[in-house]
Amino acid sequence: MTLLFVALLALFALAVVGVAARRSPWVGTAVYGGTATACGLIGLWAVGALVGRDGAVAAVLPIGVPWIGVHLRADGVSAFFLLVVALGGVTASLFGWGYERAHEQAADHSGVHSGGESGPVLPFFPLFLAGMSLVLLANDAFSFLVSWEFMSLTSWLLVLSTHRDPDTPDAARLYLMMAVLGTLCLLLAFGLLVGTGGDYRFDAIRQHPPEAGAAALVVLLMVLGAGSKAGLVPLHVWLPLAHPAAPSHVSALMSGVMTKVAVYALVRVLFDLLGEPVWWWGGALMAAGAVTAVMGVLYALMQDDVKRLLACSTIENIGVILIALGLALVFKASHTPVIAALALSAALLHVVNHSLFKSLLFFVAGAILTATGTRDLNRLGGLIHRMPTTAVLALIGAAAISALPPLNGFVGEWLLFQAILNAPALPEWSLKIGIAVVGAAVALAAALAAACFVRLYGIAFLGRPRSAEAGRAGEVGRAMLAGMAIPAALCVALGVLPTFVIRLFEPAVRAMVQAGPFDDRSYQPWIWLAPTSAIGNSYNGLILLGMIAALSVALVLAIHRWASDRVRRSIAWGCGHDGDDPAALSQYSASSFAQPIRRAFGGTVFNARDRVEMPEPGDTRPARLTVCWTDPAWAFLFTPVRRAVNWLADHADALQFLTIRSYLTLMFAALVVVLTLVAVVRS
Amino acid sequence: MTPALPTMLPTMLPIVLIAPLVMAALLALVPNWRLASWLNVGACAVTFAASLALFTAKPAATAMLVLDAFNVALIALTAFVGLTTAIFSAGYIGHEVASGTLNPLRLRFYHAMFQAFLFTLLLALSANNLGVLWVAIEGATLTTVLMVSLYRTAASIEAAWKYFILCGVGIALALFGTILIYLAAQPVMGPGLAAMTWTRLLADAARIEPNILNLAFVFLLIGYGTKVGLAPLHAWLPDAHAEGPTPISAVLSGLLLNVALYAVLRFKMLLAANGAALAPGPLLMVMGLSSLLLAALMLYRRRDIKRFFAYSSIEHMGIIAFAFGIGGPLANFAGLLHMAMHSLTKSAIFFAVGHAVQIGGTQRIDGIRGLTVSHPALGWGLLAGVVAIAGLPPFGVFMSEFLLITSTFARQPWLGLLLVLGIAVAFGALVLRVQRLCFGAPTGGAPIHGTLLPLYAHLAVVLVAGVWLPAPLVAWFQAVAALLG
Amino acid sequence: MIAAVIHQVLHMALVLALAPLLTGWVRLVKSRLVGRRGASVLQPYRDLARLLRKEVVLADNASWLFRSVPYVMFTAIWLAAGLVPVFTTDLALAPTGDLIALIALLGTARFFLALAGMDTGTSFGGIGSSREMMIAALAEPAMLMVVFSVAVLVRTTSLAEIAVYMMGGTVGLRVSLALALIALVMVAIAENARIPIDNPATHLELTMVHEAMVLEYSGRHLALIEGAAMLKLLLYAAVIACVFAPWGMATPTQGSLWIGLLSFLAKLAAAGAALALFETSIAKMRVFRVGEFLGGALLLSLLGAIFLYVSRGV
Amino acid sequence: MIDIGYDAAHLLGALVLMTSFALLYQRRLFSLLNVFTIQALALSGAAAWQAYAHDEPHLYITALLTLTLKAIAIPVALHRIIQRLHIERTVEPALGIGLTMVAGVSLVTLSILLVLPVTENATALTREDLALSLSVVLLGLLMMISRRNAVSQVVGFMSIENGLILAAVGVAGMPLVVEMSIAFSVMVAFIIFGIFLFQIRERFETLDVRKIESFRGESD
Repeated sequence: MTLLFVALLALFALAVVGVAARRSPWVGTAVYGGTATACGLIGLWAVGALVGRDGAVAAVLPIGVPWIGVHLRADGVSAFFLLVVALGGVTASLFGWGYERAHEQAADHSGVHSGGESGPVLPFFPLFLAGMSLVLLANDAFSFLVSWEFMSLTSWLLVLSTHRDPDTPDAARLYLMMAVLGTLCLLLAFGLLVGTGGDYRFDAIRQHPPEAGAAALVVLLMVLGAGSKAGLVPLHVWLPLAHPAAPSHVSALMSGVMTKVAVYALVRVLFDLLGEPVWWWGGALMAAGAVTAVMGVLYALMQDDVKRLLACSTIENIGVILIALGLALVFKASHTPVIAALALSAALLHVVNHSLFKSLLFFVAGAILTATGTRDLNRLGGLIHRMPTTAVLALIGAAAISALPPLNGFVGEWLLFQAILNAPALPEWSLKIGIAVVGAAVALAAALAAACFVRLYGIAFLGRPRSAEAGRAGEVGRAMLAGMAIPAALCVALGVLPTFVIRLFEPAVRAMVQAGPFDDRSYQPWIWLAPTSAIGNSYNGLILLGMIAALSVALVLAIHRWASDRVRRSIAWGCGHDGDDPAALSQYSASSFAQPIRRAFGGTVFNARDRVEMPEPGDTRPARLTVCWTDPAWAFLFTPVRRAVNWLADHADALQFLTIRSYLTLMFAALVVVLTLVAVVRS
Repeated sequence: MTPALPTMLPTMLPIVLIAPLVMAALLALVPNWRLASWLNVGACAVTFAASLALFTAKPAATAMLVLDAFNVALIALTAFVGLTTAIFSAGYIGHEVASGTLNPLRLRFYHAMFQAFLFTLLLALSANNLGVLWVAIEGATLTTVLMVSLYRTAASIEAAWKYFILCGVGIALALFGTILIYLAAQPVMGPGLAAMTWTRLLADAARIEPNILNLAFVFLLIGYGTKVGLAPLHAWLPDAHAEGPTPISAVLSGLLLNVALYAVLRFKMLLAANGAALAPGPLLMVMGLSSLLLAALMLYRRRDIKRFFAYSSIEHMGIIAFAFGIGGPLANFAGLLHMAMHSLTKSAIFFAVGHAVQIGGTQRIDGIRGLTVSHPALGWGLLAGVVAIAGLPPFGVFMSEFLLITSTFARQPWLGLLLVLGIAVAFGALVLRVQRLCFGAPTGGAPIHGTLLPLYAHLAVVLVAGVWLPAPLVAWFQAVAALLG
Repeated sequence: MIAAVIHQVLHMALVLALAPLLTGWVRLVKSRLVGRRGASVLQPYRDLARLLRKEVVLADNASWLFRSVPYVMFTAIWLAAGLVPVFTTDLALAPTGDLIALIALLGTARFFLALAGMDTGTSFGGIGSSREMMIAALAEPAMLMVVFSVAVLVRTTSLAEIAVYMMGGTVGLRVSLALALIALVMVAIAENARIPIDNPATHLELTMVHEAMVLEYSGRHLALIEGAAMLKLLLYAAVIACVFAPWGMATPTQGSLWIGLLSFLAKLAAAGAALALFETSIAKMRVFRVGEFLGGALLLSLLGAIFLYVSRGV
Repeated sequence: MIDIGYDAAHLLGALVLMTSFALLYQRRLFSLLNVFTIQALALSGAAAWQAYAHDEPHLYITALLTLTLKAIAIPVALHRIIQRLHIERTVEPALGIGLTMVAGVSLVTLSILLVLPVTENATALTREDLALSLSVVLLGLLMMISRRNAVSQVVGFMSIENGLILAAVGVAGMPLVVEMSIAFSVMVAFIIFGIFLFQIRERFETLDVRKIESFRGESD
């Protein structure tokens, strides 16, 4: 634990450095380097804790709520999530260092002073990481919520570092608002968990779990509270706005890591603090997850902004994780802990997977932004020629998030399906049938995600440049590439050797569902992923990768040996276009790529409409296609709420402009009413 | 028949009270405003030092004065905010004189009134006699009315007039309540001072006629509640905050509201100790919630920055009143903590707002933008203040709101929901405004007059309190929380 | 173990060898059904050979991705085909991946092909890619739901285990299996770009899906892609045969390889004939009606999964 | 002795209450001031009678203060202000006179309802006194909110204070502190009112509160 404390204190100290030395040229290097080191230490500690399996370690600090103190405890779950945070922290620091330097240089070149352009990132970056780590360590309600809110606060400030962008203030405001609403829900939930005694320790809550009604309410509030942070539909609206608004390495942390902290909150409360679960908790979680997964990916398909698209895709992945959590809960409630362990393993594996490839993809978005200055898909294109290394790494990320074997995304999906296929073991009919539907939703989301990332990669990296900036782009610096390469390598490694990771976080799973995913197997060959439950199901990423590599190489050699190997370059055939239109307007754009899917799904869900403005024959103006769609979450939830508050505020405002006599009348009325009440109550 | 009460406190309490009183008289005679402003600081420093010395004393109560767990922290808090406000004021009036808004004669009056106001507040806090308490609060009203109208602008006169009329009526009602308390206590305790003395009343509370206590509490709540700024009695508060000098806004929000609430709480203790009287909790809860919800909504349409934060004070007074209304050791503790934290935070915000208004040359929120860019120290200070008042960690308000919300929801879910709703609505408005104030393209580049030390001193205290509370303070608050029922 | 490896190698070679034959067979039957004589069943072999000999004409701005996709795609589909037992369930690669992995491998192939379609920056590639991904978005879940129905019955997703179980004959006729079969056939039609979803013979721009994506390919690259498409057709036929009609297949403990092989050839012939019959008797639908067709498949497969519980409390 | 004491106190208290009602239906400023003078006189009498009946000499001071300040000084000063500032001599009621009277009667009923059941231990005199003073306070408030004219609001405010004094003198042994504070507050109140009246005159050319209120706090 000492190592952990040192690392956390270092993060706080780095924030101070970031403030105190903000003028000095080496401060970026110091803060990002320090943060990477501290996160590395945290990660090492977490791995040590998971490998050592020496149970939970705890500490009490004499601060916080006076009669409670701050309780910290790290068990398997905490250690696992700490590892996720640390991984994200290391890569984001590395990438962020390069990213900020690149942006400073760009600002120096263009003659605009960077200091006036954006707000500070350095002090809040380590604090954000520290906040997330503390959430994972907290072992009493107060420290949990303080850290939770601190995490929101620092990330809000990080979003606001781009406050000169026209979109940022609204995004930041919505973000903080939703974050605080979520925290208030969590406050209420913990209020119920703690009861009236004021003993905020998790240990005390564990000993006295609430009775059924209160527990149900806690579940609801947790889903709302943690869900709003994770991006549960329809509470996701802030996410596609706020995540992209932050600098890219922060976006990566927010999307890749912070949403996982919300998942941790759900795991901690639903699996640990609430005691024995009831089956419908999991059912509700799965239903919410299914809606979130499908809606999230549909949102992503509608976006033209690279980072916004990635943020929407985060919503989808959170949905998948929630489905897995729900399954685990359902199986735990039905006393089949081994299958629950399988589902929970799927959830946790997807947590680490998503944190990896989403960080990677946000870094890619940052690299694109650095190289081209735009995030608009419709202004990109052809980057594979100008940013070759980034393009390879981005391809790994896109393939991984599309759940393609032999990468890591597929392993998570595979495990999840293995758990889903065990639905017949459940006693509840509604669940059996419901899980089939949820399975369809997962499959749909996965397939749509593949479409979404074909679109992202195809539009941004392939084809011809759609703007001069995209045509001039160049490869980004080494630090940024390294920041991208680490998660990309891990994506491959996890896909090929998933068993290692699943074994690594087995203590976490065991702590939550009291079983491991491989418990029924007496013998577990190390490279085969063959969990419990069904006969013969197994998967081997290593052999798959080996076979693909071997067959491909054999194929290439064979064809080049025995068939033709001549190549001639020519212009692409463009149906009469000579392939020389400089604006590359004849290419498919981001909107046109999404059109078939928009036609198939968007019409009902988003009320999406394509409007074509076709000029008269002879008119030389180009035809225009405009796509308009409405977000149901806004249309049916947030806009009405906003209108209601505005309406009330407008009407309450009359009270500011009354005459003194009217105010006296109010006072008099209050007095008379209260006196009458007293008279009535007494008689 | 009554044991003789010691007539003198062998402590620093007299110094705490006498220093401002003497200085009030003295400052009325000092023509040099620069000297006066530093004398003002000096006097406050003496008062604050003396108030710190009170921590170690355990004096018995006299007929007029008392020092107990309830008021000792509040006295120190008042003296501290008085000191920091005096420091802030020194820089603030420098700018006002430079811009020709105030002349030396008015400043003489201002400084004298400042000390007189502090005296009345400290007297009210340390009073052991209902009459003295009432006189002190009346005095506080009068001095602040005069200071609110200091600028002699049409708006400030109107605000002061509104303030005076509403609080005048309120104070009259409070006096009626005080008389009723005496009326209830007199048959039990006999005529004379004893029936108006806190410590005695509290000791004999169980024997006092509960029906008159009820009646009395209604008048006291409406009366002093007007000064607390509880809806629907709050109308004076936003205007008085907005139109007076900013140091006065800081002490109004930071101190006067607290002292008025302190008075209400003293009487609530009496009712709690009586046992047979109607529980005043529901009344406080209703007024607290309505203040919270109303102020939260009002925040959205405010264009004047000081009025905006004045409504935020109403909101927080609502939260505090609600906390004491729902009662119980946790909620009462939260309420006391919130009182202290709000006092420090809100006055810090007003310090920052004072500087921001002087820089921008306007009180309109639209006219102030991008403070973190143009004046980083001020902008981040203001941001930290608003973040703190919005109830975000790691500041102290978070801890009190945490304790309050968690304990409320377990007991009264619906009330907990309303409370959370109000906080959320208010939060929306706060974020909306603070982002515009602190971020975006800056509007003003004028330098800051005076030091930001008071702002950061308050923020530091609030920050520390958010993560660590000293044990004696906790013990005091817990003792009072138990008494409040 | 050694036997399994030998079987696997044989199996891989067999599917590679048979794939063009199946395509040729389908074309021949189609021709005969519409009254043409049609080309020989061996014509696809000749086509591929010719393409392999030709030079590749690459678009100016084609990237390395464009050039490597044919190999990746072919490998992925070949590997996927290697996972489906055709004449014996005793395959070395069987535990490497199950039905889900198979679907994902096909997804990988599609993913890269769609990317390749966008690489040259022409509008046709984009049309093809976007439509292909839309079709896949519905076809893939439908296929997974079929897997779900089958797996719930059999308690496994391993194709070898499914085949063994189905041969056991304890399953009997089931509504859900029928629904799943229909859904799977619909998916197979869509995935292999057959009528009514797509027309493998057309090059009419506005209706193309698969052909639009590969429009820029030529020479050996095109040969690989065509070969992969043929493999995919064979693969689907094999999957349907393996799950719904595994009879005759050898297992590690019993059955003859020769019988397995012969029965597989017979099944292929039947499947090809059925496909040809179906294609000639139906018209191609508009691209945007494809969603309804596949949505129907998805619903059918979901219904199949739900019917499982109705017909017998599994 | 006690009966007489009771009756006299009752009588004087009732007179104060009656004048409160009378204040409510005055339409002219000067007659308003006259009625207020009568109220102050009655109050002063009540205080003096209590001082005599209960042998509490300090109440004589209260009586004297009330007499000099409220019965003489303030009415005279207000007269002069009205004349000097050429204030409209008629009072514009915000609430109809009839309605005001109905409200007044309801308030008195409420006071009696509140006081009668609750003071079983107190003497009858105290109870009476309390009911009366509560009514006077509430009627004073009613007066303040039912008039638009600043002078009548001042009168209403002072009528509340009269109710307070009536209550204070009715309770046996109330320490002097309170009366002093009342006197103090009345004096200060008057001074401040005076300042305001002048400044309001300076700024708004009228004493009508409505005009002041048209100036809104939220300028934009």
